[in-house]
Amino acid sequence: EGVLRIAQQFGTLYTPFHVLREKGLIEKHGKELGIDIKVEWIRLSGGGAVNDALLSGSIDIASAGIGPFLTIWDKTRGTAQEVKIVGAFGAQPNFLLTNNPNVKTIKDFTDKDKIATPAAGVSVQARILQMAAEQAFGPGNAKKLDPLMVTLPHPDATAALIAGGTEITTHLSNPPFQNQALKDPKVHKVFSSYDVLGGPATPTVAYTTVKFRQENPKTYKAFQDAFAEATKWVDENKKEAAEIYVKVEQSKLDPAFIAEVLSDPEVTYTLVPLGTIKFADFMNRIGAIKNKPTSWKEFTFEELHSASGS
Amino acid sequence: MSDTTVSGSGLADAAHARSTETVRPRTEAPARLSPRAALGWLWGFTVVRRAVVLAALAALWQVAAVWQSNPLLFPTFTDTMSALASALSEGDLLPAALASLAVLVKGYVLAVALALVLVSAAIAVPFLKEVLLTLTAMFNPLPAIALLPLAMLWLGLGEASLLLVMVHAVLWPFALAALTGFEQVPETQRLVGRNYGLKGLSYVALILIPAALPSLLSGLKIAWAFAWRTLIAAELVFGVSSRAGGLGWFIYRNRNELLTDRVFAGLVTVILIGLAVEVLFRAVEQRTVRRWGLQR
Amino acid sequence: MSDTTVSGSGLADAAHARSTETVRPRTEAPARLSPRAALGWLWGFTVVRRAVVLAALAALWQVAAVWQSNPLLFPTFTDTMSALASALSEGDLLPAALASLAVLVKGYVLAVALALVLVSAAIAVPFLKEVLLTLTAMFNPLPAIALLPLAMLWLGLGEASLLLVMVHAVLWPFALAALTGFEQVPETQRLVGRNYGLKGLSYVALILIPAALPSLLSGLKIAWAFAWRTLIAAELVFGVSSRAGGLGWFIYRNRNELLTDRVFAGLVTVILIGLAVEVLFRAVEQRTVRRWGLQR
Amino acid sequence: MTAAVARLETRPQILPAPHPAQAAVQATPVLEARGLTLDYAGAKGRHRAVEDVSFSVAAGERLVLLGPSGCGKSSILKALAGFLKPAAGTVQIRGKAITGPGPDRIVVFQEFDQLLPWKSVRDNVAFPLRVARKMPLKEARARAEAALVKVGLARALDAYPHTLSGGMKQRAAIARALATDPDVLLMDEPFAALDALTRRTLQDDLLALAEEQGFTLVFVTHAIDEAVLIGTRLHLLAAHPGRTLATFDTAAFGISARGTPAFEAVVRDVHNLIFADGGHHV
Amino acid sequence: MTAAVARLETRPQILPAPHPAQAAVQATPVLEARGLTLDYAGAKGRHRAVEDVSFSVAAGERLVLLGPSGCGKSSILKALAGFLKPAAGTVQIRGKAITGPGPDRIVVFQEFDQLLPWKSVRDNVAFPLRVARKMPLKEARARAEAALVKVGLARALDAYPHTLSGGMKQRAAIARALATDPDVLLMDEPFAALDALTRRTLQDDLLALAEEQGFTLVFVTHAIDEAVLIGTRLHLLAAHPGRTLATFDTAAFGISARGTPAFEAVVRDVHNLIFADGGHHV
Ligand SMILES: Nc1ncnc2c1ncn2[C@@H]1O[C@H](COP(=O)(O)OP(=O)(O)OP(=O)(O)O)[C@@H](O)[C@H]1O
Ligand SMILES: Nc1ncnc2c1ncn2[C@@H]1O[C@H](COP(=O)(O)OP(=O)(O)OP(=O)(O)O)[C@@H](O)[C@H]1O
Ligand SMILES: [Mg+2]
Ligand SMILES: [Mg+2]
Repeated sequence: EGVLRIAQQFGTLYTPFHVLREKGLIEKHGKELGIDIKVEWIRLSGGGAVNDALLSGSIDIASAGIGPFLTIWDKTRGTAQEVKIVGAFGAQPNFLLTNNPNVKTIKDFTDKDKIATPAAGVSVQARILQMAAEQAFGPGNAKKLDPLMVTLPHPDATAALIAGGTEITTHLSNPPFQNQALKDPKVHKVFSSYDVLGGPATPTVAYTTVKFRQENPKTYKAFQDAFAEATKWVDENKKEAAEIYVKVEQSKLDPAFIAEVLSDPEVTYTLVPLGTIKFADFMNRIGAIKNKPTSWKEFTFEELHSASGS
Repeated sequence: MSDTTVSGSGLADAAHARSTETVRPRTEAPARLSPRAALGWLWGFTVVRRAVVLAALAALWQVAAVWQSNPLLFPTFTDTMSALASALSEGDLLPAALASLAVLVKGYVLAVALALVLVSAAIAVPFLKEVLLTLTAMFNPLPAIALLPLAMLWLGLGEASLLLVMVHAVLWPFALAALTGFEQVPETQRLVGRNYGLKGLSYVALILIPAALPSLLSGLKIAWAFAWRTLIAAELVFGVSSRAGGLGWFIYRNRNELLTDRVFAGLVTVILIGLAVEVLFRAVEQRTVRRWGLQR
Repeated sequence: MSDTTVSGSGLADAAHARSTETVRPRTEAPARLSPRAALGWLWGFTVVRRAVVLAALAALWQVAAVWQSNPLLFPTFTDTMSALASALSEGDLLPAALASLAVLVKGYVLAVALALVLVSAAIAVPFLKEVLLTLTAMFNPLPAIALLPLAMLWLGLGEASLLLVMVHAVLWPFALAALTGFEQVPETQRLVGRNYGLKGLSYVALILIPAALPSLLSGLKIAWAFAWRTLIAAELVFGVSSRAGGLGWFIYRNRNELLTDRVFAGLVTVILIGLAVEVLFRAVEQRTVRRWGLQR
Repeated sequence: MTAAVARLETRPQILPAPHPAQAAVQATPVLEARGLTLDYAGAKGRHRAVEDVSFSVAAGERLVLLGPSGCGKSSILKALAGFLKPAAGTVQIRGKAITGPGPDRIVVFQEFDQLLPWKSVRDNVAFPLRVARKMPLKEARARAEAALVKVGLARALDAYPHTLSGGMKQRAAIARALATDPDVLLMDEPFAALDALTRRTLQDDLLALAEEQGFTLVFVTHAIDEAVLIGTRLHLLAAHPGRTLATFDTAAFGISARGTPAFEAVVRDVHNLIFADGGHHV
Repeated sequence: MTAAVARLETRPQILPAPHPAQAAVQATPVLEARGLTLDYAGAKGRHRAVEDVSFSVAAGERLVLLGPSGCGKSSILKALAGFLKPAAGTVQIRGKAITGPGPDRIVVFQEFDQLLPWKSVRDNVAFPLRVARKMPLKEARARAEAALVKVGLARALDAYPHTLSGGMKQRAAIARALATDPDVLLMDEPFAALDALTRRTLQDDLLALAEEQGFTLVFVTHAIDEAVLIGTRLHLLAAHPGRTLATFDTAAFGISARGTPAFEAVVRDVHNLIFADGGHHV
């Protein structure tokens, strides 16, 4: 109790955490519950590193994509290290973008096109593409586009897409990179992850171990409340949230642009996971996880169960 | 080890430590052995000593892992071995390892050849040496990540870029080791070569390379290790279309799926290949620099 | 360059190439200079030659970048310089560079000291040498990623883990270079040390280290470069607790915001530090191994 | 044979080893080799360098090893210094087996690279004083300078070894050994690279120092006149493998004897003994 | 001075350089040094090793450089070999300035480490035959073996240099030089590490070979009798810096002269001349 180590990754997705941090919300909610909480922020990059940090007990709250989360949930289920979702970072779409004018649908790709995703084959983005492939080409064809996939981090892929002149013609992107890329007239959208998952989806979640919640109920509650408050605040104050993001991140990006990203009508701010069960089903079907959850509630903490997630 | 039992100080030390013992036996087993003597005799074989070291490390690993009891982060030795066995039998690991090795050897040979050319030029022309040293000082500390955009622009994705990154990893350190080696060649041997009219390439090949062989071999070993490190890291970040993954990809994929025992199986494969290469280097050293008395 | 103008073959080469020229001037300018002679005189200074090399590289970069005209992937030299200037003036870059340097130096010193201890032990006891060589062969090719889970498990996040990864990066290659250097020390010098009763540490410090200094310096240079490479890569994965990010984080952050000119500014900083360290190494070499005739 | 040769044995008499207690009563020799055999292990098995060589050197004696190139003189010296372990037989110092090198037996090696390249000539000479005699820096340097002036290297005090000529290197090594004020001195062809004049001066200096300090000396040379001059005893060796050929007592010939007819006569005797083996190659 | 000394100049006569056309008419000397001055650049400025030395060696002549340790003998030899560039004056071979080393002038160095450690003794000797004389491997090896047998190294053909004794290394180097059948041979104290017997045999061999092949020789030694025996002319040098002291014509003394009273007399003359400088250190 009283100490909270939070791992945060890079990007506008995590704006609620920026707000949380800047406004001292955890400390505030801690005080309301009668404890002083010392918060430590740790920057990590990549779901693998975040999972390792959580498993080794180096952090208490992890934040990563739904893919890495489901992986660790699958592996720790029923053990002392079992993890569950505390809350999601809102629903945000991932776009498949291309600068190849001939590509209108996913069926138009040829061998000349290379599709960049982070961690080809295993990242959230790669899974989305595989789901799209399954839907387009029929069951069993989930990996049909895998040969076109190449591993490239978002910034490099975005730069390649905008700049042109490389083999990378397509990118399954992420905010704010997709917002940046779409500003370029040469780049257009092929599909959104919302199309694939059949509605809004939360690609990123915050999670912790069941054990931590049991052993630190007050700290956990303070975080949960603060996270909820921050998410709500972001939803209501996008412009100020953008400024906070720029300040905390010491970003060189224009706050107006961040505000634009945050105000995207497709983005909704909610702690409740959306589209996750579909994702989990898919991962189970292709063998990436062994457990098949029957409901999204199986891998989230009770606090969220009253809401209608998916 | 030197093949001279009477190699000066080394022997003197040994004599200090156990002046009553006889010289360590090498090939012929004593006709009749006490159990202790038999152990001593076995101990005389490098293979045996190696095996003991490896077994001790494995035991240490097992104990640490069991004690830590966190299989998702640190699987036991036995778990890793069974994962290795299953990965091998599933035909997953071997092609990955071979794919990596193929790229590795290509990049390594390319970089070493390039380094030798550059260093030879640097030896012949003082100004080029300055250029080489400047380039090395500049580029050697740069992480591969720095080359990514340029490699992509100019070489596209795929093997060419991977090779560029590997050459970058290997070229500079090996060039440094080779240059130092060449510059350490004793003056007299240099003069002998010149005296017989050797110049340019034949001077490098017939005098500098054999005379600097200890430094070159040490540079090759270091370079080999860095080729591996870079390849595995680069396969993750860069240039792998998901079809033809190498060992790095194997490790990364399994790490992403938290199949830690398989991750360690991949790492053990790297270690085993490293040991095999070390045996090779050792054999070369035994036949060259140690035989020639250039290195003890 | 050697400080002996008459250093055997080198001079003979020079004599071949321009037997009518006089020896390159070093300090005093001729009283009266033709423009050509003035250039030749300037050319005699290392600083000038360096500057010319760097300027040439910068020009090359500029031309390539302008021709490529793809600022998101490959900014021009001038853009990078202005980004560097603004990053410096905003007080962004310098703290990051200093933070990285602090960790770097710590890890480097730690690893080098550890390597010297291990190698000294290996030199004294043949069996330990075998152990060291086996360990090096095993661990040297392992990418840092392999250590990550264990580092986190045992040391948590933060500097300790970062140091572990850096020590891993530096320890093995430097140990290899040092071991080779020690084993190359001429037999007679070794015997002289023993004759005066030197043993253990004092033998290593007073005989082996100075005699093997060329190899040690080359090992230190290689190790330095790898410390940088590893640190920058590790800062991304290990991240940073609280605000204090290093140069790796600076690069990563700007890369994520597609500020490629600032990414390159970060890389240029790495390069500049590399050059500064090279100058330092050069000065040490000049005062030691070249002065002693151990290296040309 | 002239009368000047006090004792000449074509085969040395190997005395049975005295009982330890007895030996202690007699003056124990400073250095003693008994049945010394030295092997080098090569790629194709062992190579016998020295076989069954015995001698003993009493305190203050000067034993000269003389023999053809490759007969094992340097190897014997290295065994005495503690660098080589006998394959058979024993080497002892003051009755105790030699188990390793030490500053009680200072060695001048045959090789030119025995100076430490990273030290100036002065510091090279001061080095053993510092590490083996624990002398303060200033005193060691002063002493080094004096020794160097004596061997004619006053101009090269601050030079690094690689800038010296062959003979200068050897002289510096000699100065280094003599400056340590050694108890036992082992010298391997120290004057081989020196011109007649320098050599003569250094021979005189060495003998004067031996008189003065009374150190025990084992000296390797291939110059017969030098051997007769320096040694109180000559130990002649034959090659393949190194065996004892004969020993001579030459204690009678000091500096003053140089060039006397008796001196020349012994030189000629030894010469004839060596050359009697035939003019063929060794 | 005895009559045996044909010419003795306390200062050599430096003749004005002949006009090139004229020189071509006269027999051009094989090697010629005129006003040769050699400097080494050190940390503290230049160090003058040799100053204003002139000599010329005609085809088939054998010039011996004799002088105290550090007087610049090796430096002069290195200048002739093309390794050192004169600070002033010229060195010429057959009338052309020497600009670099080459296999037309085979050198035996003073250092023990001149054998290539990565080659067996046989291959060391065969090496220049292969690279400079372009001989087929088999022939080169056969020739190398013959040369090695001649210097008494028949037992060490397959040994690597680091397993040889000092004298054996030098003999191998001598064999290597002689096997190349050189036109011009530059030898730096080649016999310094050798015992009396071996040295004598090799001196005889060298002279016989010189008769037979008629090579031009520049030979550095510090042994006066060797100088008189080997040389057709002696060039005496003084040190600090190296200057010409005198030249002697000793062509009259061949192998057969060894030990004759006339021979001994010249040796004594040279000895006296050197030692006249005083018994003090150089
Ligand atoms: N390190 C070594 N390894 C193998 N054999 C060696 C080694 N050193 C010497 N030998 C051999 O031992 C024998 C004796 O060598 P040693 O150096 O003792 O001769 P030496 O009498 O000193 O000769 P020299 O007068 O030429 O110096 C030689 O046959 C030589 O080849
Ligand atoms: N590489 C060098 N750098 C600087 N000075 C040198 C170098 N080599 C020789 N010298 C100096 O040049 C002078 C002549 O040396 P050189 O080797 O020619 O003498 P030498 O006549 O061959 O002596 P020795 O008989 O002792 O071999 C000496 O004073 C020496 O210190
Ligand atoms: Mg010897
Ligand atoms: Mg010399």
